Amino acid sequence: MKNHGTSLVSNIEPGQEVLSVQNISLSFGGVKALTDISFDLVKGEVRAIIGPNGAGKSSMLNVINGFYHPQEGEVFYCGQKRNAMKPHQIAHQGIARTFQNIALFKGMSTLDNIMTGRFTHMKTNVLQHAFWRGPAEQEEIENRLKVEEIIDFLEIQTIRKTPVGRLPYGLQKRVELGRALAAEPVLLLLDEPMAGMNIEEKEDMSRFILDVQEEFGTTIALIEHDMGVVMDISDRVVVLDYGKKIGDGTPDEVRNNQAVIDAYLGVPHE
Amino acid sequence: MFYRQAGDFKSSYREDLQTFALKQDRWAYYALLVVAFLVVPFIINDYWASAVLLPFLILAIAALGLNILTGYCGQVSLGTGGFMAVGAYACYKIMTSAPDLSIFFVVLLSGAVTALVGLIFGIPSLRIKGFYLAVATLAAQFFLVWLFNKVPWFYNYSASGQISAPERTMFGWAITGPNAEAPVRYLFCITIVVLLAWIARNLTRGRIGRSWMAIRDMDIAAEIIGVDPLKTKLLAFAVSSFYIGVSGALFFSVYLGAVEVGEVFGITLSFLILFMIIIGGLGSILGSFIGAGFLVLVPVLLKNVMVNGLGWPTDIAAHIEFVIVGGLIMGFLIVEPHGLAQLWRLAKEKLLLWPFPH
Amino acid sequence: MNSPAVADTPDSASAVSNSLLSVNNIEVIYNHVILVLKGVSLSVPEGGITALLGGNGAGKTTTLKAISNLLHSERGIVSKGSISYRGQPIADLSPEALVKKGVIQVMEGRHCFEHLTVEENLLTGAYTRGDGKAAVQRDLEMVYGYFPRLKDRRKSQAGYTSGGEQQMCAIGRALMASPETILLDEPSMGLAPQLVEEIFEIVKQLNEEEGVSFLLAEQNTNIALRYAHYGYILESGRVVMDGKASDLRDNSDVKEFYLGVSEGSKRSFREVKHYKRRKRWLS
Amino acid sequence: PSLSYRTGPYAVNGIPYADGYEDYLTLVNERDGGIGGVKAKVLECETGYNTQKGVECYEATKGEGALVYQPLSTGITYQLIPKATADGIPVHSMGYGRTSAKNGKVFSHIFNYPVNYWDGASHAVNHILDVNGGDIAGKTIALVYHNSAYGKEPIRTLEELSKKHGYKFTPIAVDHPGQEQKSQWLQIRRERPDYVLMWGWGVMNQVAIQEAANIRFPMENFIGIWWSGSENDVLPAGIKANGYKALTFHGVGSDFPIFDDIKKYVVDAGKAAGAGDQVGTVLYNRGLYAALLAVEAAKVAQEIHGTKDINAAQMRDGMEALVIDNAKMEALGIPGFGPEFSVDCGNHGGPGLGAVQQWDAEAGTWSLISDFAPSDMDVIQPLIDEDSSAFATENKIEMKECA
Amino acid sequence: MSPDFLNTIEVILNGLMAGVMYSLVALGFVLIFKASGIFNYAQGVMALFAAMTLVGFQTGQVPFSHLINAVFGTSIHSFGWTLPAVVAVLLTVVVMILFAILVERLVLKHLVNQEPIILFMATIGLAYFMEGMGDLMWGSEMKILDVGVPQGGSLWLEEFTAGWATEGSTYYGMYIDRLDIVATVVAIVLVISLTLFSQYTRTGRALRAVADDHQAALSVGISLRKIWVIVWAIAGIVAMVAGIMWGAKSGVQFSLSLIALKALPVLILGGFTSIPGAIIGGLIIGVGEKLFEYGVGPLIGGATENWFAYVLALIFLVFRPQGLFGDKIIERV
Ligand SMILES: Nc1ncnc2c1ncn2[C@@H]1O[C@H](COP(=O)(O)OP(=O)(O)OP(=O)(O)O)[C@@H](O)[C@H]1O
Ligand SMILES: Nc1ncnc2c1ncn2[C@@H]1O[C@H](COP(=O)(O)OP(=O)(O)OP(=O)(O)O)[C@@H](O)[C@H]1O
Ligand SMILES: [Mg+2]
Ligand SMILES: [Mg+2]
Repeated sequence: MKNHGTSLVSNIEPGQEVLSVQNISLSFGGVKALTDISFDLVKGEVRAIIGPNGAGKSSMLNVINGFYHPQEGEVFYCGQKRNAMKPHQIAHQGIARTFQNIALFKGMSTLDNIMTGRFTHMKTNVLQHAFWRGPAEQEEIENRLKVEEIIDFLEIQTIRKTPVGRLPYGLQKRVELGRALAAEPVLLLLDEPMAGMNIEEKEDMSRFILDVQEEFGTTIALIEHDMGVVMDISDRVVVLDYGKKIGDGTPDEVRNNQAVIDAYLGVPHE
Repeated sequence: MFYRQAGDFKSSYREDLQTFALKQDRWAYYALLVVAFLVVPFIINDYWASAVLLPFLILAIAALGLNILTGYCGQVSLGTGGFMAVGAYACYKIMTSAPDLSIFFVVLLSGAVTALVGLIFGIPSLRIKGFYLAVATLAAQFFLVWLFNKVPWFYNYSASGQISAPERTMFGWAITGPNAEAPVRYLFCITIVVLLAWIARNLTRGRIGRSWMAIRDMDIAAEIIGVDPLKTKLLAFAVSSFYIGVSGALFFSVYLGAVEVGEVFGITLSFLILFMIIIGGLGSILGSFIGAGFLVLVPVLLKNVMVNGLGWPTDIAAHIEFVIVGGLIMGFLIVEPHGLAQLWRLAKEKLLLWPFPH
Repeated sequence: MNSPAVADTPDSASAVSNSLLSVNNIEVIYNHVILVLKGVSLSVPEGGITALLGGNGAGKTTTLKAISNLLHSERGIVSKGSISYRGQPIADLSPEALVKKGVIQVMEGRHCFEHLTVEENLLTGAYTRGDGKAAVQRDLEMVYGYFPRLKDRRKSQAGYTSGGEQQMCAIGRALMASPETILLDEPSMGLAPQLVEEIFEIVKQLNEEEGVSFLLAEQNTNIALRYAHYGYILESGRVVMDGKASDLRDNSDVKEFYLGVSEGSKRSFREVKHYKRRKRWLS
Repeated sequence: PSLSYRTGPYAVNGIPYADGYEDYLTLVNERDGGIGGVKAKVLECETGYNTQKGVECYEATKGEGALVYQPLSTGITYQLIPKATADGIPVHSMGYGRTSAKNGKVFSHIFNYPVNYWDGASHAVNHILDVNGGDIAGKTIALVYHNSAYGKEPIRTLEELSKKHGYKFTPIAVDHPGQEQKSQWLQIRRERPDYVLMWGWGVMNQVAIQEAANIRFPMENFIGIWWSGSENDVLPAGIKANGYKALTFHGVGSDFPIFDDIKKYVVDAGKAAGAGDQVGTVLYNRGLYAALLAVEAAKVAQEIHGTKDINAAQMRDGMEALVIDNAKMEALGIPGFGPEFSVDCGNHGGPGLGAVQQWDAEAGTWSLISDFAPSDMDVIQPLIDEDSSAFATENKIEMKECA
Repeated sequence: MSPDFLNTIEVILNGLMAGVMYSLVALGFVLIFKASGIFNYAQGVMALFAAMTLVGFQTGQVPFSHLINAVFGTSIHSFGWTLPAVVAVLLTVVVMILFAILVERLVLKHLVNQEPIILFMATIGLAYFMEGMGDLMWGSEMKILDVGVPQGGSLWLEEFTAGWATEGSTYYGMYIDRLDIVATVVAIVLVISLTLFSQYTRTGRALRAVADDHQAALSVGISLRKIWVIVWAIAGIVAMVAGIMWGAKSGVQFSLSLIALKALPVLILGGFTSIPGAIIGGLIIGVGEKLFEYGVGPLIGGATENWFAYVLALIFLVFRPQGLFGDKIIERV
């Protein structure tokens, strides 16, 4: 059940670099979304990316998982330079993500949505599926077990069979996290996973994120506007502003960085 | 009121993966099969077979196929007629060049040929989406029909360009040709239908089906999750075309017996099949059947009522039929945009909750 | 009642008591079968800021949509109860008639017109207005004043702007209608902290200077209660608690569950180990 | 039964035909009290020119003791050929359907008298020969045809004939439905063929005649098949269509005694199938003629079998022994309305006599400009034999022996 | 100039003109799509219906006469008047506006916020309904439509160009149908005014907003119902224009509704949302299919126009999935 991503990373020790981006520049027509950005993610950390609206955070994630192709700069994954790849190939390398504007499959149930997360782990072919009994069913059941674990973990048992379109916003975000987790990724990209949640739910969500990090050693890139959350749960923080990197370091360092305060935080956050 | 699901007690995931989760459903289904195989053949007459049951079964296969492509994978296609023509002509060519091959395999092979053709026409779907794709599939529709009409090889150089199905038998029973008996043709079709429906169900309940639905619901997200859009869409095109091809082959060989491509497999047929799945329910196996049944039966019914029952002139009856069918389509969409199958599901949900309203 | 930290909040909720918008015991059913609101009543006083709080799926969005008559297009219906605005029932009004009356909703999840430019988006907000181009232009400048970022991106299609920019665009669009009541659904979602403050400052400013009334659904309880005058807490389709904002802020349950403060000090997100706590009033 | 189509793309043509068919049978029932005393019944069934509905119609009506089918669509005819044969019910496809069905040795239950498409092709060429004093070597003849099985029918014959007569033949296809024919007519305008033939159907006819008028192609050199020669086809082009010719195999106008009867017994009695305004139009007459031939065949059958209440098999025999001569037509009130012909066991198509009619736009009438003349059987017969024997082999049909 | 060259020019010119005729139909589609995201399958039938109504008024036909006669055994057919073309056109415009109101009331209103395919399907139902209704009202026999649009080749042009060919060759001068010239003028006027309307007016902006997001449009106070009535009425009138132009050629009969099929490739090539795109797309398709039929057609048996138009559009789409001028399909996460 190992995917290629996992095998690539298996020889990476905690503390070593999983992914780094170097001198990334990206623009759309006249809009410069990212200018010369470099930073890295080391194995097992929670790396927050913060910055004002339109700073280029989401675009950064899109570069990492191959949806945007930067005009300049390189992405190194597990120490190797990554060639131009399609997003689905990158997914198979063990990078999963959630989206800022929820991107669940609206017509499917929670269970099916999370099952799609297992896609990179499933191998049976059409013919086997056509006749179901045998390998196809076997594989479905095995993966179902994993998914049920995730469902238990995220405490969404009761909505297992509900079409996700009917769920409230916050639960949808949770299901989306479940879908990303189901891929058992090496690197998990979270784009504002806690937007639209109240404190209690944010606490739960933080808990899930930390648990994933601790239990599976997953590396996490997190975009979030709630400074309380960011400062509490991240190990290191990158700050973007107008497509440029203006700060990088531990939460404490960033918090006291004047450029960051001016551009984003406004007042020094306690 | 006896429609009850006694809690969600499933002791294994295998049970949870079953097609019919409820016992009642399962029994109803078995009963239906028994009736279809053991009762209907004995009471069927030519009229019922030719006017209702055969077209229903055969078009249901096409509807299944289109539903896989459109309902599950989200790629709207208006080329169904053209692909059915591929199935029909493949069937004709195989029948005439390999007279000894069992008709069953001829039909399956025709499906396979169509799958290949569908694959080719599926390639643009990687770039073209939505209604743009729908309209673009008309290219297939018109081109294929033109091709079968233009190239004499396809109709074995016959003077008129029509193809007629020669007699082929299975287990000594004539399946095609003028001597085929209604019950035999019916049994042949229903066997294939049940087989294909079962396969469709299998394909859509697991990994493959989910990858289709993922592409349908949000292709970008699907790709980021690891679904290869090209492969997935092409697979959907191929599988769907297989079904449609089989349906075309049966339509020609078992049902009509003789076919002129432009007239039978024209764009009207493409639309008819599309109606079936939308009225029945996109992304629903059951819906394909309900839709096909509805659109085959209603016109026949209306006609019988108005012309034979009320004695109206045939043309006025036909016009009124148009008005009614059009009105019904709109009416159903207003009542339940997700099709008759969804209506049925909601009704069941209500029954499950009975007697509490919510 | 005011705690010193929020001394700037005008404690005027009690002063404005004549109810502008009142919702009486409504039930909402989706798709004929899913009962979502089970009798919600609330009232928004003229010139007040009323907060609607509650967890995911509590029914905040549904309540707002019920008020602005947008449920119909989601196959939902108000099956019981009544809603009135300025004493008149509004259940039968079309959404646009309601906008003409001055009630406008900012929908959750942005909902910008993707293919229109940011500026065109803002201008559609002024669709119902009949007070001339000049006034519209003035308001447009006002919105750009609030959100300079939008001015930068005015010519780009809204579909290509960032999440936060879309959120600003949606809020700005509603302001363009120069409404007298705004239903705000999670305005803070996806906005940078600075901006969140700014938005609430705008709310406050509009409220105080222009007399606009607000009903805002918000997850960010902390800030919502800082700016609101009155609050309702919704759980599973029922109002479980309501009161003056300042009272709610001091309520220990609210503190624990909505403000993230336990035993007087703010909890750290890292420390929360147990995520299976029950809300006392539900058990 | 008559399978009709009063809806769909070809309703325009289907309506008058069906009216004519029905009115004649009404007349027979009203005036004569039926065929030999037995009331005839028309089971009209709407197909909308749709093959699938055709099947439904066939199955729906065959149980009701159908004597003969008029499928009125080439597609449906093809489909009924094996079926009806198996069921023992004769099919009469008059001026359409499968040409080689003329060979009664192979197609025992299919009749296509009095003419077929290959005859038509030959008639057209014969007419051109007549006009040119018998020599058309070096002339060009273009064929504008509906790109379907139907439209392609005459190509083989015209090719064979061009070998014989030395004209140059250019087929020009028009795709269904044929609303846009610019390219085709520009091509004609460029190449200036001496004659243009047309195998068109539905809207294609109207547009073609309009376009021909637009490029000022001499109308008298433009000849359509009988399905391209109704009032509907020429009317939209107005006065410009004057002089357009079309083939036919029956009389035009309502100048026959029978129409007085129709008026008296049917229209004035309020029993007309349609609005009554179609009486005397080309397609109405054709429908009427089809019905008339059916009634005559039934009479023959009654005679042969000595029973009034004939069944389908007996009807078939009647059709196979049908003889129409001038005396009979005279007696029926349609003197000279159609060609004289007879059907026999080996020849289900008659001698293939046809005429040419021309449109007078001023008067708004068609008139016959030639006698019913035979086609070039030397060329056609081998084609028929070839095609029918191919069908026989493919379907393992034993050729019937004919005396 | 060699006749071959001139012939090619002629083919191109005629292609352009044919393209304009397609555009007339495509315009109606674009309008409705732009304003509501609905792919209106019924556009072709609307053209037919409008043309039938127009002829019906002009010749004083009694609506539903067949039905009335069948049910009551009467035989009424005509009021016995003939109306001048202008009056009949105006009356038809009124009918199309009523039609728009009815469609909105009875159908669209109930389908707010549904997926595009559902709305599409509803328009198919509508097409069926109108097809039957049109026939019931006016009968399905062919009708002659004459509102005084000139037809036939332009003699002036023919004579003017006849001398252009090189000496000694037979060249008959260039052929252009006057009907096409009229159509071109009408189309240009329509396109310019509709573009101005949708791009620069408040209502135009609202139209585009509605197409993007029904709910959001409602929430800012745009009355979907009003917008829809406006748009369907305009589309109905455009359909009438198309019906007049096409009907003049072929008579008014069922096949008129099939012109929609000729408009679809134009539509995808130009882009569903672009009014000028409908014209440019039409021109490209017109020229493309005519040249192909002229150059390649004879080699492969002709009658290629139907599919070639689609294939041509398909080729363009592969490079520009939203058509030449359509709004870009926004793909973001
Ligand atoms: N596909 C695109 N085309 C054009 N512009 C784009 C595109 N994607 C992003 N942008 C622009 O790039 C800038 C950065 O966008 P991005 O979504 O990365 O911001 P962000 O940091 O995630 O902001 P937020 O916190 O508001 O989500 C924005 O100004 C946005 O409008
Ligand atoms: N269209 C719909 N069909 C069926 N159920 C729905 C629909 N919309 C919402 N619901 C259900 O209604 C309940 C309330 O949802 P609502 O969106 O009002 O909650 P909310 O308080 O706004 O939550 P959040 O803070 O997450 O936005 C949820 O349980 C949800 O599942
Ligand atoms: Mg973002
Ligand atoms: Mg909400």
